[in-house]
Amino acid sequence: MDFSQVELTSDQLVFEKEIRELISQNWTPNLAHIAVDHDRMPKSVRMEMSRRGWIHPELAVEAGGAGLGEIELEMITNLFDEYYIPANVSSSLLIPTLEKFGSQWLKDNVLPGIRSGELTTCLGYSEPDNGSDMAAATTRAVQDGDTWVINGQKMWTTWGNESDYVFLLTRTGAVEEKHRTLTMFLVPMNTPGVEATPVWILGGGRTNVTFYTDVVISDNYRIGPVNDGWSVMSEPLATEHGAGVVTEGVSPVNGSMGAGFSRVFQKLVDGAIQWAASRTMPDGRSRLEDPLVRAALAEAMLDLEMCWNAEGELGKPMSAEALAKHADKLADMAAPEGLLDFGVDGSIAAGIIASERQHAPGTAVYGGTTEIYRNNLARRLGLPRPY
Amino acid sequence: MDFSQVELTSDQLVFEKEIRELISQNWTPNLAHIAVDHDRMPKSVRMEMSRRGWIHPELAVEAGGAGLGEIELEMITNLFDEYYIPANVSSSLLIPTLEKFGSQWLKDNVLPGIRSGELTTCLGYSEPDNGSDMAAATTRAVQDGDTWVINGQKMWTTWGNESDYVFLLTRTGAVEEKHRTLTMFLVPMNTPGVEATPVWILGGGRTNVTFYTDVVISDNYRIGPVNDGWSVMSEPLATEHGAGVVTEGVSPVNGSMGAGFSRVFQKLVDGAIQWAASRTMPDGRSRLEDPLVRAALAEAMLDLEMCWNAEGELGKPMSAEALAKHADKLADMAAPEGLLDFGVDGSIAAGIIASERQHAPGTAVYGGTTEIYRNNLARRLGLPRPY
Amino acid sequence: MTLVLRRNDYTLSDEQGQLVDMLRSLFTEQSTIDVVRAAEPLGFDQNLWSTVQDNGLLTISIPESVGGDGGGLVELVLAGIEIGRTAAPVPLIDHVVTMRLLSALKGTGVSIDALDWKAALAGDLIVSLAPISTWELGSQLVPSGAVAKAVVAFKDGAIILMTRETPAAQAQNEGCAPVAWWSPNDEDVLTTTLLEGHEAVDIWELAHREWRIATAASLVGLMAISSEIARGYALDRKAFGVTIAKFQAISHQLADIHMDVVTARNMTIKAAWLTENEPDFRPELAAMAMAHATRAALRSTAKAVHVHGGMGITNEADISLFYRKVSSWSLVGGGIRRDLDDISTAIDHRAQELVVTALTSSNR
Amino acid sequence: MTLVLRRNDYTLSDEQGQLVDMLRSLFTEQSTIDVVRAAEPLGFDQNLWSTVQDNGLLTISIPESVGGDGGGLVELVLAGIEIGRTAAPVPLIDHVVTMRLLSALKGTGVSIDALDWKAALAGDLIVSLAPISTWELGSQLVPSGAVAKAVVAFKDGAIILMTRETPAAQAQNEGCAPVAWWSPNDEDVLTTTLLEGHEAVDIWELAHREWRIATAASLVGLMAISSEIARGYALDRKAFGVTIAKFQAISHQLADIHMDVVTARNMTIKAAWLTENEPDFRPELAAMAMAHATRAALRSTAKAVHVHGGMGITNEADISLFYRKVSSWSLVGGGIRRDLDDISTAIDHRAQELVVTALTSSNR
Repeated sequence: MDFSQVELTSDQLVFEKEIRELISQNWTPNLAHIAVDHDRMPKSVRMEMSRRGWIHPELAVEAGGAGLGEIELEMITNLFDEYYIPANVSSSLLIPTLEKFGSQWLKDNVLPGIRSGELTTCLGYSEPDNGSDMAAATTRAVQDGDTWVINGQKMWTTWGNESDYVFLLTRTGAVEEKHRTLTMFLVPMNTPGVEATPVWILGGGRTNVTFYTDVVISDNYRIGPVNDGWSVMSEPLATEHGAGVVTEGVSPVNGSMGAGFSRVFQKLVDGAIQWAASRTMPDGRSRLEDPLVRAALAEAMLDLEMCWNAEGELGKPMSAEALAKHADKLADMAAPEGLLDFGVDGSIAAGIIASERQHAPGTAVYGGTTEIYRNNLARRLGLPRPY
Repeated sequence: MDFSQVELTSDQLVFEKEIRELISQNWTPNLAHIAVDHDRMPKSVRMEMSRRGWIHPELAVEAGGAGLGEIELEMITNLFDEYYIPANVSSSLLIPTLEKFGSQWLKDNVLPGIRSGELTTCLGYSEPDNGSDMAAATTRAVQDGDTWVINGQKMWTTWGNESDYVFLLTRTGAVEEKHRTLTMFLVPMNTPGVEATPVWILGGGRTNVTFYTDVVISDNYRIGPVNDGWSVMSEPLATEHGAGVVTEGVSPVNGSMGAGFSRVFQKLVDGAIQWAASRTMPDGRSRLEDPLVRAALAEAMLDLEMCWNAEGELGKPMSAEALAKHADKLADMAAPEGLLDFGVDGSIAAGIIASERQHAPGTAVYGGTTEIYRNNLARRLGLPRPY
Repeated sequence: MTLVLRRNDYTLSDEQGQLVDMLRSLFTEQSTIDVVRAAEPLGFDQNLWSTVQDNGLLTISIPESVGGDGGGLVELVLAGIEIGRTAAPVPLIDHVVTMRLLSALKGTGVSIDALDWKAALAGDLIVSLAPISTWELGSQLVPSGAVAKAVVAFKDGAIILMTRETPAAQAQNEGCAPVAWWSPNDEDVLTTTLLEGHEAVDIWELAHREWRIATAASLVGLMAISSEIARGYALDRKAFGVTIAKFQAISHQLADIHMDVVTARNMTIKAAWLTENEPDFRPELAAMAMAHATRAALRSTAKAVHVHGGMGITNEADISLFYRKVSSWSLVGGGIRRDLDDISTAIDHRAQELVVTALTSSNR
Repeated sequence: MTLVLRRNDYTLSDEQGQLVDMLRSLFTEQSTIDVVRAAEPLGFDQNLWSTVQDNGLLTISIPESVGGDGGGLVELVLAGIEIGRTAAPVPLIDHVVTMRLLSALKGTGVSIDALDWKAALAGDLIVSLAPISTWELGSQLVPSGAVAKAVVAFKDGAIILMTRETPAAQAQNEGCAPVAWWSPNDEDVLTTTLLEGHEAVDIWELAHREWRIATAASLVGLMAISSEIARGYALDRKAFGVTIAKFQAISHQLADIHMDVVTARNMTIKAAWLTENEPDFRPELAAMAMAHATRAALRSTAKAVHVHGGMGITNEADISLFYRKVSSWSLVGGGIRRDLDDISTAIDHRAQELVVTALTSSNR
């Protein structure tokens, strides 16, 4: 048991200073943009980070990292949050998978770039007709000698318009065989026949539909055995869900998605506090002294602390639902200004509230709906699979 | 559309006065006992009511009623509520069923007493191993010439210790045939072999397990065809659920169960208001001026109004859940006194809150769990049967 | 102590049924989702407004004495529900409620010279109400304030009329409602005091209640259509080999939405009838109808979005449009917090009743 | 501006793990559901208390300087969870928290002559705390006040000690907790002022936080066992031909309960460690742990009852006993409303931080 403050070493303090400088020179924070989960780290920042081995600093220098540790990784996450920079997500998920299942060719030619952060990836799991039910995938890959021909369509290919590779779930047998005829590929996005069309979502974020039309790739891009895609995909999927997080160390215990949403939640609460601090009641006192405002803010802070204490997979549904609940409640607290967009006359920080109300519904579906998470949790509790 | 006050006729005013007198002479209200759904109307009151045809006043005088109308029936319900007298429930459900399915013998010998209220009934549907799933009933009835021999056990036979008859669901074929081998009987509770054992529940109410051991009854007591018990039972069950309530007239639209729970909810809110009115804040002002107390009470009143506006079957789950929610919230509002039993030093009206917290969980299961109600509602919305 | 019974009749008369049928087909045909989308970001469609004018919908709930057709608040509520069902980009509710208030003022002899009455009655000049009085902000956020040239507000005990040559600039919002900041201190604004004193308070409060009830009605319509859309999607969409409506995790959400729609509709209708016919009886019903419609619409449309899974959060999905509308339509009136404050007047009323009961019960 | 990182390590040390094992088997064996039932209505079992005494559990979290074993708040929290798991009818938490407070007073040189220290340390004389100061009621509702002969409270800026020859009479409650009204004005009560001034406030507030955290721990235990009971029932019980755990309407409730248990446990452990090791850091964590444990226990045990269907509301069912305990154990500390009031001090703290950030961010 240990909740003490980490005494940063002098090296770590230097590391912090360097990152702050690197960011300042390459990036202007946009305070209106608090829900950054559909943006990608700006390329200029990424390249500078990559050059120093800081995209995955915990990796050895030879492996594209900087031989640093868990603390530096957490420092980066926190600094990115402070400067409103989207974190680096999908690529990290894939490194262990590529190490375990990747072809030698992928290991030699692509993995190093992913480790260093020079190359970026996106995830191609869901399809328009198959959201959470990935075993129903229909995007087809047909072997043709040493190559594969891929045809199909993927939904929710976030960053699909600006990634080097897509981690693609394909069907290599009968659809009826469900998870037994799936095969994974790492498809270069610049292959002819790959196209990304924007899908705009509540809150203004962009994701994509990606189309794969007679896309021909070498067998080198296959990850894992043919028809064993389910095994290949399960580990990054579980990591994305936040499973297996250990409850010790400096990382938040509520999983990567949960922690991300909790950070947004913190900004929502901060925005609401700033609203209250800048408003007076009819009697002239600050809204910070209004008992009902205090109760609303205290409840939000309580739920925020609860979210930080949710373990692993629990972090995502709990923080998604807390975010939605308090976006509504705080919008009401700040009514009528709570409905105004950021930057509009009179909105002050309340724009964060309105924007978060738009962002919140998405958090309950990204990476699987909250219902899927509850199904999974029920399974982990030893309950039978629901009908 | 009409929400106007009913101008009571002079006859109705006399009727009200007579009932008040009748009650005053036969009954002392127990203010500590707000959730009366497991008690039966006291016999002295019932007999006096029955003598005047007021148990079912809407029936013709010849049929055991008083030839009065819907308004008089609603007056009785309200007056009973005012004096904390349990309403007359199960027997009313059975009259249409007996008229439709009862044997001539039952119609001649039992129905008149049920109509007038001289005879009382209880319901024998659920079994220890079959709660909401009534089609799984195993209490067996075996025909033996002109008689039937019944063996089995029923759960939740509320009033089973003080009723003249039990409306009994039995199995007359293979259990595997589910609802196709059920048969209904009206079994006299004084038949040898019928026994009621108390089951005490949260909040102090009594219900019963009833045991049926080699109970021999004449075929006269059968209601409806052999193996058609499902049809016989469905109408009173639907009525109990509050289905088919019309949204016009003087009756509340939220069904008999919903209205009953809403009346209890009103008493809970009244108790909380009385608590607030009798308490001062540290600065000496009344708790009625505490903004957080006001908000808690206003939310409760809002939900109460919502419950009164829930139609038919919706009334029960909505009022059950609102009751539970506000029993918790108001107990918190009145903490620490909110935890004290009625009549205890310092509890004042707060005893109502503590007692309601105990009563509330039951309301979510009586007559079927809230899950069953949601299943039923989903069916009515045209959604497929859940797995 | 004597029993008091009230009728609980929520049914529509034949005339009311016909009105609903007419409105349903008019808005379904004219206020299609494409029209609504095209009217964003302002949230106003002039063609649809002309249709509303041409069909005489602006005078349905205006007294005959001032040039209206003599209908009442109930009719306005029925219109409000239909407007909500299509998220129609027309300020009918704000306009008519304001005209009803001005008509009441006229009825007491107040002259409203600052306004071209005929143009307002016809809807050629749009008027709106500033439902809450948050003058501590300096300005007032006014629903339909970005399309209105006249706004009626309550300030320092008086009903005032603010007019401008052109509507104020819209304050951007997620629901693309034509809200705008108005201030009597603005140099473009001409302000007239219409009425002061107790009578002004009474007339204003009644208008505020009417605004809440009619706005609640529009939220009821939003919820109702969202419920239908979500139900349709759940029946169509398959996952794990079956229609998702078979999952209790989905079907129970749809059941919850339905419960919210029914109760919000009934509370709104009841509040409208009683405010119209017995304005002194339970004045808190207006705030209750609005508070419940607000919370129910917020959670129901969120559930309706969620039932759609990922599809629900795309801008292409109709359901996301209805979701966006809710907070703009509901919060501009000040939100549930202010409604609860008004509901809490009922606590004091009930506390007095309970004391009376306690005293009289010993004399039974 | 410099980054601040903190560790997030919720794991138990080997010694802590052994303590939990010992407590788990002790209470599971000695505080069976029959023992708990037999101890009602008072909610106290002398035999179990003797066992607690004999096993040295009362000195685990008491400083060595005053005769204890030198453990801290974290150990008390671990004990609290185990007590909650069996709803053990012993006032260990109230007693030990109070003894820790008195030990702290002794540490500052306050003499506590009005109390037989040796008897109190051994548990032969039970002491308790009056966690909130509701003197406007005249008396204070004291947890364990119906079994304690000495109660420490805070009144008019001072820490006071009230003693009686025999415990006060229990105030009946649904959870059968040994709560009682205590008043310094009672003629049976002898009152001593122990400490006044700022130091008294600080020591009192820390004790109050400790009481909340340890009581939250007992609620965590109640919830955890309720979760396990409900899960077991859902796996056993069949309806419509299958185990009810297959219905999402059931399994998702069990998932929700689990989420509440995990978060409540983690928040309590974190609050305990930080209150013990860095009492000035985020003082609101104690109130947060208590508020969350309270609401989570209220809703989780209610769900656990509900998962049982009708069986859950019978007095025979174990789950109904745990349900009853929750409100008595949680509300005697004043309820969530008071916790939120303390949590709201964090708002002011954060508001200041945000101003600082706003100022400094321009200098970045």
